[in-house]
Amino acid sequence: MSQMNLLQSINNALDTAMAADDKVVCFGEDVGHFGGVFRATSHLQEKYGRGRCFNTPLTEQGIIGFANGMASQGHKPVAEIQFGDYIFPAFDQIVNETAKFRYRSGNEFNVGGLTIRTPYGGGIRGGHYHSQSPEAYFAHTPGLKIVVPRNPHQAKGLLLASIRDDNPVIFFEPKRLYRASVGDVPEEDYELPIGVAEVVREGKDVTLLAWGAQMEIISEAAVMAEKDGIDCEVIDLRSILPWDIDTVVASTQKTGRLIVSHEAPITNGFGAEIAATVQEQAFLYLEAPIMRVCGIDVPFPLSHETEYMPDATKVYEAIKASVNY
Amino acid sequence: MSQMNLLQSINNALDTAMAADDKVVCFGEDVGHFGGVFRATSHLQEKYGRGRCFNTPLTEQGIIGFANGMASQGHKPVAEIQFGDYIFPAFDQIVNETAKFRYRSGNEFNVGGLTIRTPYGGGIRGGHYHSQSPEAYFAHTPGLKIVVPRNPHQAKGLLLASIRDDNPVIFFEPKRLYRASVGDVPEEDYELPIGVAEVVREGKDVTLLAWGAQMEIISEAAVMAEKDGIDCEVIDLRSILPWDIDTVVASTQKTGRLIVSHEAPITNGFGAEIAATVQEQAFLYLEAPIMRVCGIDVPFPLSHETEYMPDATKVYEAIKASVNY
Amino acid sequence: MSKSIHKPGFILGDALDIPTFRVLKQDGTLYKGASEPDLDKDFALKLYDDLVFIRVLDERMVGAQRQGRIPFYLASLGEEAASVGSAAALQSQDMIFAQYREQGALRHRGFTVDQFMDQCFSNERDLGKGRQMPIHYGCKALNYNTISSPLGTQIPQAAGYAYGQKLEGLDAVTICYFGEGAASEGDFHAGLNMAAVLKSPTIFLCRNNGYAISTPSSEQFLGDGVASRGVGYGIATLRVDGNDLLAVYAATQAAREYALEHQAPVLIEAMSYRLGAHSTSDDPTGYRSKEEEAKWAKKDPILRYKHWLTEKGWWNDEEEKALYASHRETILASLKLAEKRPMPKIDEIINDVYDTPTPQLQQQLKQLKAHIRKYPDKYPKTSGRLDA
Amino acid sequence: MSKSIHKPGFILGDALDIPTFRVLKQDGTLYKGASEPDLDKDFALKLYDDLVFIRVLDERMVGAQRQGRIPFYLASLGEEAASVGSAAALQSQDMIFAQYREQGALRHRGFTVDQFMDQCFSNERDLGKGRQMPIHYGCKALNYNTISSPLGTQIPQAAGYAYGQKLEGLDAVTICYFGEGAASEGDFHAGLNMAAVLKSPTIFLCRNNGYAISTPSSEQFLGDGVASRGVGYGIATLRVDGNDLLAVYAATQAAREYALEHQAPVLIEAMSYRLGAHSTSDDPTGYRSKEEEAKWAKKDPILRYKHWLTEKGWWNDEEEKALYASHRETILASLKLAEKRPMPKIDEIINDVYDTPTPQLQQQLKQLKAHIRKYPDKYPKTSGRLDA
Ligand SMILES: Cc1ncc(C[n+]2csc(CCOP(=O)(O)OP(=O)(O)O)c2C)c(N)n1
Ligand SMILES: Cc1ncc(C[n+]2csc(CCOP(=O)(O)OP(=O)(O)O)c2C)c(N)n1
Ligand SMILES: [Mg+2]
Ligand SMILES: [Mg+2]
Repeated sequence: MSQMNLLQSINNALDTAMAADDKVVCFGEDVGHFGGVFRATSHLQEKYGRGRCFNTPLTEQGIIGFANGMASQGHKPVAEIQFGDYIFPAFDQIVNETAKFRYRSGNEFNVGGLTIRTPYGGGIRGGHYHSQSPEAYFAHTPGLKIVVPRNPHQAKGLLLASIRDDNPVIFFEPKRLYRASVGDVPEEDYELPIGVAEVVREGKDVTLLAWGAQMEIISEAAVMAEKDGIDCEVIDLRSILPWDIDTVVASTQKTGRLIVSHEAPITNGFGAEIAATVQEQAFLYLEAPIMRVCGIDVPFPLSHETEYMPDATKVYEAIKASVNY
Repeated sequence: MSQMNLLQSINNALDTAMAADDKVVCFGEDVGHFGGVFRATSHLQEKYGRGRCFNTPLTEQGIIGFANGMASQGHKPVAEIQFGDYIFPAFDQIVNETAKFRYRSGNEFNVGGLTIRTPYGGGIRGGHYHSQSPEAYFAHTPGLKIVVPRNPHQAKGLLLASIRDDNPVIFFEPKRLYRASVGDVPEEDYELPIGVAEVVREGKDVTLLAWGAQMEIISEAAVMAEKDGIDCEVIDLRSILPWDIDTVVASTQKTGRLIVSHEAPITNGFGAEIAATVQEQAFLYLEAPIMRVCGIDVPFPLSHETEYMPDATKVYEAIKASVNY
Repeated sequence: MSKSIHKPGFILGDALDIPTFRVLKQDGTLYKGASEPDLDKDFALKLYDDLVFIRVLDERMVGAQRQGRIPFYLASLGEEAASVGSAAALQSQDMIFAQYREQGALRHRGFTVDQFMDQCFSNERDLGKGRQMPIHYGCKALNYNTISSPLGTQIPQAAGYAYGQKLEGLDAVTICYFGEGAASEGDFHAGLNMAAVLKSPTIFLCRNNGYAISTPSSEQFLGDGVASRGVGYGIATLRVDGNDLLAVYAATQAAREYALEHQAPVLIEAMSYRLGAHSTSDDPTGYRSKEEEAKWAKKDPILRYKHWLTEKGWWNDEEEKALYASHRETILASLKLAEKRPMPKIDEIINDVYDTPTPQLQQQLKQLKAHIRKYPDKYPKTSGRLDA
Repeated sequence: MSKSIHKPGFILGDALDIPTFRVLKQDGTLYKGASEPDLDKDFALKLYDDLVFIRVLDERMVGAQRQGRIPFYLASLGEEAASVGSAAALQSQDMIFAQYREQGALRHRGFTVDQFMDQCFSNERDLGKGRQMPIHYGCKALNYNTISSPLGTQIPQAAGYAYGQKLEGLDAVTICYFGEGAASEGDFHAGLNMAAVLKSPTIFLCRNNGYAISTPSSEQFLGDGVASRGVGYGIATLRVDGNDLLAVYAATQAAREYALEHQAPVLIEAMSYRLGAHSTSDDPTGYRSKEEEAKWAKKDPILRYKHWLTEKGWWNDEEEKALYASHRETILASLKLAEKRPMPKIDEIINDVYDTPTPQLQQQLKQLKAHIRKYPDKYPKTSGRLDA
């Protein structure tokens, strides 16, 4: 075990993966010599050579196109998109190509080796274009897996699992936590399961559900609610696609109440899918409507970031509203 | 009034808009001399010249980038994307640029004049890449409006409103109905409201909600259910963004039951947002969970298209399940 | 560092005037100064067989689409030499990324008549499991990456594929075909620039056939065609007469050598003409003249190659008739069988979305099957075989 | 039709060797054969004022970021001549689409010191209503389209904007600035090709400053820089010394004339060097040498221009000191006021998403305000002014 921050644990996971399998290759803008603008790929070029860790030209569609090709050839590319906000030029390569590669070819070819890493989320005073949480844009796409870790330990285990999963995975990294989140991380190689949620706190009154950086917020709200005698169950979804319906439904059936929280705008965010599915599968158990505490329907604002954020007080108010419904 | 099919009504709307306002300009791949691969822009180049109706090079990101620029200059570009399946290379221009142009500039600049027209949907034996219904990908994006007509009369009125609306609008055209849907269309200039749903059939037992080509399907299911004595209310949402929450909630409160149907895969489709919102706003009125009859979570398949489609029998079964819940 | 000038002066689009490499005249004789690539008789005849097979196949399948037997088809009429000639210069370990009009390359690699038919009829033997429209072929065993409709996406993919081959130290390149229309996509720019900078041994072969559906190349780009862009990327570039099989063959052979030796990409622009409609959904009379078509029909690449074979004494009229007749027969026989084969079973609707179906997908399939059981007549093609 | 060759031969990346247009030597004298553009004394001094203002502003704001007063800043150190010199050759009706390192062009157009400050401090007077990070300026009155972070997106937009101007028959062009890194984006390809084919009077000005954050241009592209791509698009192209204000001015003037006369685009590649960090988030010591930086520091474009002014007898040391002092003072005074101004009211969070807020947005604002009222201490910057 060592103490690592989230960035270090990601760097460590990449190092572990590259050491274990020479098919693993890391690239993206500024990823090579410099080690990435956040330094997630630090020292990998030194260790594994320019062939396996390198800068690309500044073209996200090219990065993912190139990665799709490498993956279909049998490599395991780990492509970095510098900010989640800049993943959209690669949207066609991801949604029309990556996601459909195996299906359309009848499994003659696949890009299962591909992992796309990208920092997402607010809290760094980054405004419109350094703050978005684009997971829901991909969640409507069969063929992709989507994973979001909440802390350094989770990050290493989930990233190793993503790289080795025989399906393309988009791995969203909560950049607000890159240096802020520090914890014990095993030095050895380990994987955490994709598609499985984790109940991080058991409770009986209300289920709180989130992923990534938002886990801190709902956990804080759970503590606030505890003082009012409300006992929250807190779940980290961890994977957006495929998502662990059973765990979430079971918890909701137990508590009768579900609150989902994400930073992205509320309309058609992934909270919508969760609410739609759970109201169907837990209908007779619900004692209050499923509530969503999310960003409002505006581009991510700079000066009103504090107001925009689905913070702990907002989640706490929703908990009370749910209990008092 | 004349009898027109859906394509003719769209062509007529474009003609009407271009005649009324010389700031309206139409372009896209094969849109010029040839009039588009579906012929929606037939004869417009002859009538209005090559300056106002023209072919572009084969680049969707360029088409929308160019259109954003023209719109910010004060023109009203009507850009065609040849198939909805090919809109993804333009995703960045739409989601990061079009949608945020006004907000990010504090209203110094806007692209309110922009309309993006694109055919969508299955039913033409088109497989993965000529069948998708991508509306939900855009529905998570504040700043966009999204409109889908169900027949020729609606198409003309909604397209004219979209072109003149001072916000960017994506106008999805149900290509399966291009020639199949024929009806009376006024020759004169008229507009239908954006953001307002239409109750096309009143009923008291179950609310059925859809848009575009799927309206035929749910209407057929309503007729099937009628034979069982089930009285369905049928609503055409017409606008996906902004959507008419009040009408849908009011109807659901009345009937106590809601079934939403769309062709796109179910997970995080726009049906998710509708179910999430309505379960919250009509919670105490619901007598059954809100149900979604949608595509399954696979790329649009060619040979199993019939099986994939959320057809009338599937909607009919959902109606019975809802009533018998 | 570039040299200095002290008066502002523009470099214009005609600064490069890239010549066209030609070997064969239309009458089958060689241009002065040209030399024949080294093709032995058997191989030369095999190439002719490929050309004729594709021409007959295209004709037959356009017919099948008109009869409503398949929903769509897309012919390569007039462009057969570009794909057959280039594929012939490659090795079987070289990967092919095609656009959709390169059935010639696939045939050359050994795709069987049944495989073509099974794909076009989306039946249960289709390697693609009936999931894509006709002509979206793919075959792992033949190193032919499955075709995808969105244009240009294969271009950076090919660069990445070749990079992977290079990392493994393989004696192999990747060829990437695309039209001059697709070359306007952003992915073209990304793919060529990345291949150049990252030194991927990729042969980019642009089929410039004058049109992208109705859009003539004059409305697609200015400048000196697609070839002139190669120079901007620092990519070795060559323009070739795409209707001249021998020139295409020699050019591709040179390109392969160059790519391997320099571990770097090459761009070939093959000048040709789409003699037929864009696809069975298209009617070119709306956008071009019969005269223009007739002018190009005279440059038929198959005839040109046949004249060369005849000149060499390797071919005669009798063999010609027999070859066409035999291909017609094989193709028709295969077609009749393929259209009777059942479509893939309903279980295939959820396979291959992931490596193994997720619980959600299994649930969705279960519900779908239950529904089909309730309404078997609505789903005649699958309802009879739900449990088989 | 292009000429024929009969042996396969590649055209290589060095086929075009595009020269660099220079007027001024570093010592302020002219190159032999060069001639001065026609700048009168007042205008020449106004340009110097612009250059110095920007240099002082950048220095001050980098400091403000270090002190934690603003979250981010991005300087144009070493590249001031490229934006000031080009903007100076335009007319006020010409639209500017910038990347983010062209504060010089904006200053030249008349953006005030307070306007710069209000944007950087995201206060209620910011024209952009505090919604974007510092340096994302925009100003309708000055025809400066608001800057957007996603790279390259402005390139096809500029082509479309210019096309709109052309349709209206205006005596105006659009200039579009971008870095050599951004030129790798697909939008670059789309924008230049569309401008060429659709004949948009657009001046594409690439600032080639050697780096895209840490990535040197040698890992961005091969070939002869960005200029050589222009030829491939059939666009009139010119390379200029970006540290030579007079050359940039003359080149842009020629480009504007060309664009209007031919109703067609022009590509200018301005060769320069980013003397400072990429932004306040960056530290270049991780990826380049002090020697390299020192070499370029000697080519300082502001010094070069000052030497020219001095040579002409238009400038002296006293004026120099006074100018720096006065800009420092004005900027500091403005900064202090700007940082005290309140941020935009909370209502602005929903304005301008659409032309008028939708009912949903109004509802969301209402709920947000109610929440802020409940927790005023959590939202100190807006809670005091909810109803004002
Ligand atoms: C991204 C994308 N946009 C549009 C289309 C529709 N489309 C199919 S083929 C075609 C023309 C392609 O022309 P070209 O690349 O020159 O190839 P050719 O058909 O001439 O062989 C178009 C526009 C598509 N398939 N993909
Ligand atoms: C689409 C996109 N990808 C990545 C980034 C992150 N980014 C910001 S600036 C930059 C480098 C730009 O280099 P260049 O275009 O040469 O301009 P310069 O900074 O040198 O002026 C990068 C990669 C971005 N803003 N947008
Ligand atoms: Mg073509
Ligand atoms: Mg740069």
